[in-house]
Amino acid sequence: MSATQAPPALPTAVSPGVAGMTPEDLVRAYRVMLLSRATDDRCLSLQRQGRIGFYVPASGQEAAQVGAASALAPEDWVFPAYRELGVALYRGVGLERLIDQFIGNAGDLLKGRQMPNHYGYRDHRIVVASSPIGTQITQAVGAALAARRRKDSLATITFFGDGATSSNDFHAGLNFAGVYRAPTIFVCQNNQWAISLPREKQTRSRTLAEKAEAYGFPGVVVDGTDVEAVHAAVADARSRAVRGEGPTLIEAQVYRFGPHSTSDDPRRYRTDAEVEHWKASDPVLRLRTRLTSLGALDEARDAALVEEARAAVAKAVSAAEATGPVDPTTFFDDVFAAPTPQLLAERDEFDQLLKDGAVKP
Amino acid sequence: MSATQAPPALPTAVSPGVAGMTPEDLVRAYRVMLLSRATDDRCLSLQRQGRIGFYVPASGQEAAQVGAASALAPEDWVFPAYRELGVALYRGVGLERLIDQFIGNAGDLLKGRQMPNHYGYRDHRIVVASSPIGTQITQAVGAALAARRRKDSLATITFFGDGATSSNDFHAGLNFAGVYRAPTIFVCQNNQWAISLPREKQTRSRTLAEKAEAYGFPGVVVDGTDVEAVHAAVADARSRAVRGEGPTLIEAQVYRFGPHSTSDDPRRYRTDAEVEHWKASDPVLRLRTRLTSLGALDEARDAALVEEARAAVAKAVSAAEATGPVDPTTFFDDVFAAPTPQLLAERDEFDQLLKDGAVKP
Amino acid sequence: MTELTLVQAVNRGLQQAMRDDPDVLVLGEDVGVNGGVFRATEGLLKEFGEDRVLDTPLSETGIVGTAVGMALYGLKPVAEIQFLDFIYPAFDQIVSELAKFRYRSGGQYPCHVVIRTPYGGGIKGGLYHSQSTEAYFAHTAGLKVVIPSTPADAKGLLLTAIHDEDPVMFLEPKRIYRSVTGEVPEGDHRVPFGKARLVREGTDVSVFAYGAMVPVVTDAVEAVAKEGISAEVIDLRTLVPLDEAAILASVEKTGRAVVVHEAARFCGFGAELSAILAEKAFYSLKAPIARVTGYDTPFPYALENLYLPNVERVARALRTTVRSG
Amino acid sequence: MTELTLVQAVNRGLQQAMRDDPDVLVLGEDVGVNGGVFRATEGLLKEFGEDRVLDTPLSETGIVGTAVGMALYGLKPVAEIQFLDFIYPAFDQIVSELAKFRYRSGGQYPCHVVIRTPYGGGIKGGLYHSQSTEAYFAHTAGLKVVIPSTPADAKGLLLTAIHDEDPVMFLEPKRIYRSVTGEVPEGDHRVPFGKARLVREGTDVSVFAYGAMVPVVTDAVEAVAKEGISAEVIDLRTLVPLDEAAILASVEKTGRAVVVHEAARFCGFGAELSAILAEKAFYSLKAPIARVTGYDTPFPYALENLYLPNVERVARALRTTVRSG
Ligand SMILES: Cc1ncc(C[n+]2csc(CCOP(=O)(O)OP(=O)(O)O)c2C)c(N)n1
Ligand SMILES: Cc1ncc(C[n+]2csc(CCOP(=O)(O)OP(=O)(O)O)c2C)c(N)n1
Ligand SMILES: [Mg+2]
Ligand SMILES: [Mg+2]
Repeated sequence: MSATQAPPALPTAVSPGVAGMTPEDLVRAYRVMLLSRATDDRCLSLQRQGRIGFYVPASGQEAAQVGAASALAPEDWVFPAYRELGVALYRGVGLERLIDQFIGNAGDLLKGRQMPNHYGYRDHRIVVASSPIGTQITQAVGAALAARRRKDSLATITFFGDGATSSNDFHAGLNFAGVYRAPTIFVCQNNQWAISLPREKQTRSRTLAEKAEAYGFPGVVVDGTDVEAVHAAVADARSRAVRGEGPTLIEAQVYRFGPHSTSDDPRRYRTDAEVEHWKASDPVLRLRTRLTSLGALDEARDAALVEEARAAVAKAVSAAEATGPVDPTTFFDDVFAAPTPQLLAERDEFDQLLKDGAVKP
Repeated sequence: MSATQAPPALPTAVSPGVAGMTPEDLVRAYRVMLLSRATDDRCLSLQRQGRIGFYVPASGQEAAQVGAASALAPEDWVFPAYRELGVALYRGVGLERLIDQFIGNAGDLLKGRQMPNHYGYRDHRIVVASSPIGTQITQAVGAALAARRRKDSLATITFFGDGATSSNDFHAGLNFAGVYRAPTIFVCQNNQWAISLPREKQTRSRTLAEKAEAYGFPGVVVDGTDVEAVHAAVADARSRAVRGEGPTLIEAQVYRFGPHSTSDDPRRYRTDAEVEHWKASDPVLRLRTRLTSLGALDEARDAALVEEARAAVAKAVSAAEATGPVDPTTFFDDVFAAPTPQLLAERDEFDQLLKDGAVKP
Repeated sequence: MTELTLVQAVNRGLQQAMRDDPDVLVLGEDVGVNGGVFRATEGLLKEFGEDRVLDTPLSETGIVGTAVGMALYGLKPVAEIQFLDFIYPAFDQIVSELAKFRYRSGGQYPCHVVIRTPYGGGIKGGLYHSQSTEAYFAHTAGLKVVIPSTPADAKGLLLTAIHDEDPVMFLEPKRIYRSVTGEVPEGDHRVPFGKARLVREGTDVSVFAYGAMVPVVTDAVEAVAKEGISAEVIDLRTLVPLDEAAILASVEKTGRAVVVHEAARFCGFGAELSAILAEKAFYSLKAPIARVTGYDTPFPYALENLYLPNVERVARALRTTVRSG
Repeated sequence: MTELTLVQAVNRGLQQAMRDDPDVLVLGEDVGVNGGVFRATEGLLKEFGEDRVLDTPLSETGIVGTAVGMALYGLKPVAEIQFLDFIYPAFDQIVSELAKFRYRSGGQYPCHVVIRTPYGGGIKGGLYHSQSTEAYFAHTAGLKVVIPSTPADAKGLLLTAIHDEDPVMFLEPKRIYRSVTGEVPEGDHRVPFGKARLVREGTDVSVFAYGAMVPVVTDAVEAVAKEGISAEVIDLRTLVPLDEAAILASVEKTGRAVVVHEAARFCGFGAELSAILAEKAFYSLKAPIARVTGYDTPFPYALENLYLPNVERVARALRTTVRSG
């Protein structure tokens, strides 16, 4: 499939035994998707204004993320890449906490150590993201095997992009998952681009989902702009996983509406027409239409929800910007459980420099 | 398939357009296979006697190796693992040259730098092997692309084991080959074991050949104990490659009769019965039977050929053992095209130690 | 001569080499249509075509493994790794294969690949867009390691690298990709390997640096000059081969040494410089050898200015070293 | 106490840890049915079952990535890499992930994996079954690096490693896996990290070594003792954390230092020791610091005895160092 063409008709992976989403579920999902979109819009402008340093937008991929998150149990472990805002929000990570991370301030649980979007929250069973592509994939398999060894009935889920299917960890992770029948759900958000490389130059396989066959387990393609379709596919994969039937690869076909990150200029490699084409299946609009047709939403309520999201973002940003900077004395913490003598000596040197004003944050 | 069971009935990949092997071709292949087997037998005993340090036998895999080599053109480049004795012999690498390498003596073109079996001969377009599993696979793709850029009409071929299908380079190499339609032939000698790990614990895919689908090109399974079947599959893959139709993965099903290497004790992980079972399809015996049925071989001629091989090995071993040790003054050569000042200083130190007898080879 | 930024100089170097030698080609992630995420390969696809400018799938294993195969065949591939932090999927190909091909084949198979990659901090890149791990490569026999600090050197060392016969790790200080500009000679400008650059002469102390630390050191030296300290600044340019003669000569003259790099201290490249001096210039040394470096922590995001050696840290080390002994 | 070889001591350490703590498990290539290619995991599959002794597919990326995930969940995986030379496919997981999890998560996600792997030369292993690249790991913030040289330490340091809270690279000197035997305490014997072992007291010169070089150094020191040279031998045991106090105290006493390792010299671990001494023991030093190391070439097969430091090379360095200054 060329990224410049329409997405193909997709076999949606709904399996009969899996409960669908109720209208209430869909409204909940919609609110999270609105919040995700509003966060993107605001953060892109914060970045342009120099108020945060960098940003990775999720717009266009909200249904895939929220649909997947809504099919999980709270005890499931999530191994994200860097673009899964919808998952974090759905699992209840506070928006202010996230903005704290984007700023890297004193409220940031990660102590200002990582670039924006590279977060993780143990309380929400979201493992902390890193930049190297694909590395979370094998880790998700390891955690799944550990859970099984502990007799914890849960699944692990990992998110990654179309580009990540070329990574070493994709190959190793899916192979180990196949061999050990790990209770892991692999969600590939195929957003058609890995920075400037279109999907069809990433690999010559017909779909990304079919790569699962090389590891002896099923792969399914799902319309990632349809929150219910994604929910169903993930719910199905999850029940297979916890029943001991092994892993599943889900390819959610989506499109990245914005730049790869705020460092990227997508007009260098793709046309506006292509973007417009895909915006016709904007997942937020699709869900709005669906909710309206279900009678669960009207224009007034929708406007209120949109405003609710905007206001929540504005509030979180204000609060986060009012929070002080990260404390430099945390600099040497967490390299090890306890600092080594070498680190203590470096810390002394560092403290002196700070005290003398020879270095400034 | 369990390594303890019979191999399945295999779809043999003979394509109509490809010329088969004439009786003369088969006799040539047979002689190389006998020579390979005789080398194995002799070297295993040389190793037991401490006359060489280590050895990796190829027994059981001769038809796969010779069948593949016989389908190549001299200008094709070979990227082997460490077990492809049959390929080296078929391409005319002198036996004495090989034994020189096993000993690491003054006749060794590699200057005694590598363990036995890790050879390579530029004149024969055999790239020098290394131990890390799989690394030759991406390299074969790179060379193929380079040849295409130079407009050289040839293919590259790379050999690797069932275990190597789990390596990073398998994934990257096959993916790049698919994307760029590289003229590369991937030959996986599935000998059922990666040291002590049986094939079915290496990966859960039904066959190894089908992994090619994940990269968008064909994979075929071939009976690797049948020299003609392998020849046909490789010849077919080669013509596709040079016609610009891209890569092929060939899974040659074989069995390793001996230990993984002389450091290995296979009785720790597999039964004698399994070995015996597979010996029924000993590739040397199969070809003997075939040649006999073609009228190209009788008992007397066969005995003569066996003796010819034995004698050739004996001669090469004697010559190689009479060759002096590798020259220590070569120690610092070939780190770079020309030694750096640091290396020159180390060489001075080294020369002094040698001169003083403070170090001995 | 043209006034260029460092990244423009890299770009001109690539263009020059590709114009002069049809065997030179470029491969990596986003190097073609996008012109590289730092624009180092801008314009190359248009001028030289898909055949010589390969946008690759997302696999550093594949990029380097493919480049190795191309080099074995006789081409001169220049592989771009988008950030040094992302080179590790290719580490096996680099240390096990690329570095050892010539040696392990007894000289039959030279393998000349240039791996270009931006490295270092100062761009608010956090843990994974900031690291300086040149010591890994300098410790690996068979690799040359080059780090330019000026636009002219960026072009001149890159052209030397591309026409060299050995594998070269070409580390580009991304922090000064655009902040540093300078005159760059036109044409096939070459700067030899193994010749350090004397940035500034001095008599009291020798300072050794490379890459993005060179401007920091220069500023620090200017600052302490006002206090009467005369520091000699040497830009190493190539860590392998190292210009040991220049290093030893300088310390024999000054008797004091400060080593500056942004990489973590423990087992960093500065340790090797100290070790060489402690062995071969021992009798000239009048004071302890100081190291001003990054700390032995992962690279932090919000506090990166506390991690990186700055002018004041270097100046303090210069003062202490000159006053000691 | 039982008399064991070094590899047997490793085996007993694993067994002990697995008996004491159900969270401990072992994974790697050929570790189960085959008991490990060096038999370090012999008997474990039988005693603890497939659930805790995982024979893995041939992927170091998979082994370490899986172990990292297990550790995040709370288990204590001990991953075996068959030879240190084959660790590079896992290098990204080690340096980018394992080493940085605790830091990058602000302490939320500790990640305690022990990676055991045989390293070093002396078994006629050529380029790829002989290397000593401990410096790569020592340079990586967030990793502890442990190298035992006796059976008792092998067990004691391994048990400390398994019950530590940080990632540990546990490098086993395969050359002395069977050639060295010694008394090994029964039970949960622990040897603390960061405490060097004083192998032999001396007054004229300090020798620092670890792993398979310790017996070589001991022999050399005995040889020169006959010539009246009194050398102090310190076995570092853990490179990270390093017992800097012991190192400095020794050199403050002797005034002279020789560093021995089989790894390549340039940017090897010895450079860090030299640098520490040149900075912190400068005024005690009476002679240049000597390094006796492998050379900056790939590791050769037929000529490995010329590559590895031997008794005579160490003895010569001791003589020169004691006579200098
Ligand atoms: C190992 C590695 N190589 C390169 C990069 C630089 N990089 C960051 S994101 C990206 C593209 C990722 O594409 P995909 O997996 O499709 O995810 P998406 O960004 O589209 O969500 C690249 C090449 C990286 N982070 N890690
Ligand atoms: C990266 C790497 N990991 C581990 C090893 C150790 N090792 C050597 S051969 C081997 C098994 C290879 O199996 P396979 O690919 O099936 O080839 P075969 O030996 O059966 O021909 C292993 C694990 C290695 N050489 N390289
Ligand atoms: Mg993508
Ligand atoms: Mg095999």
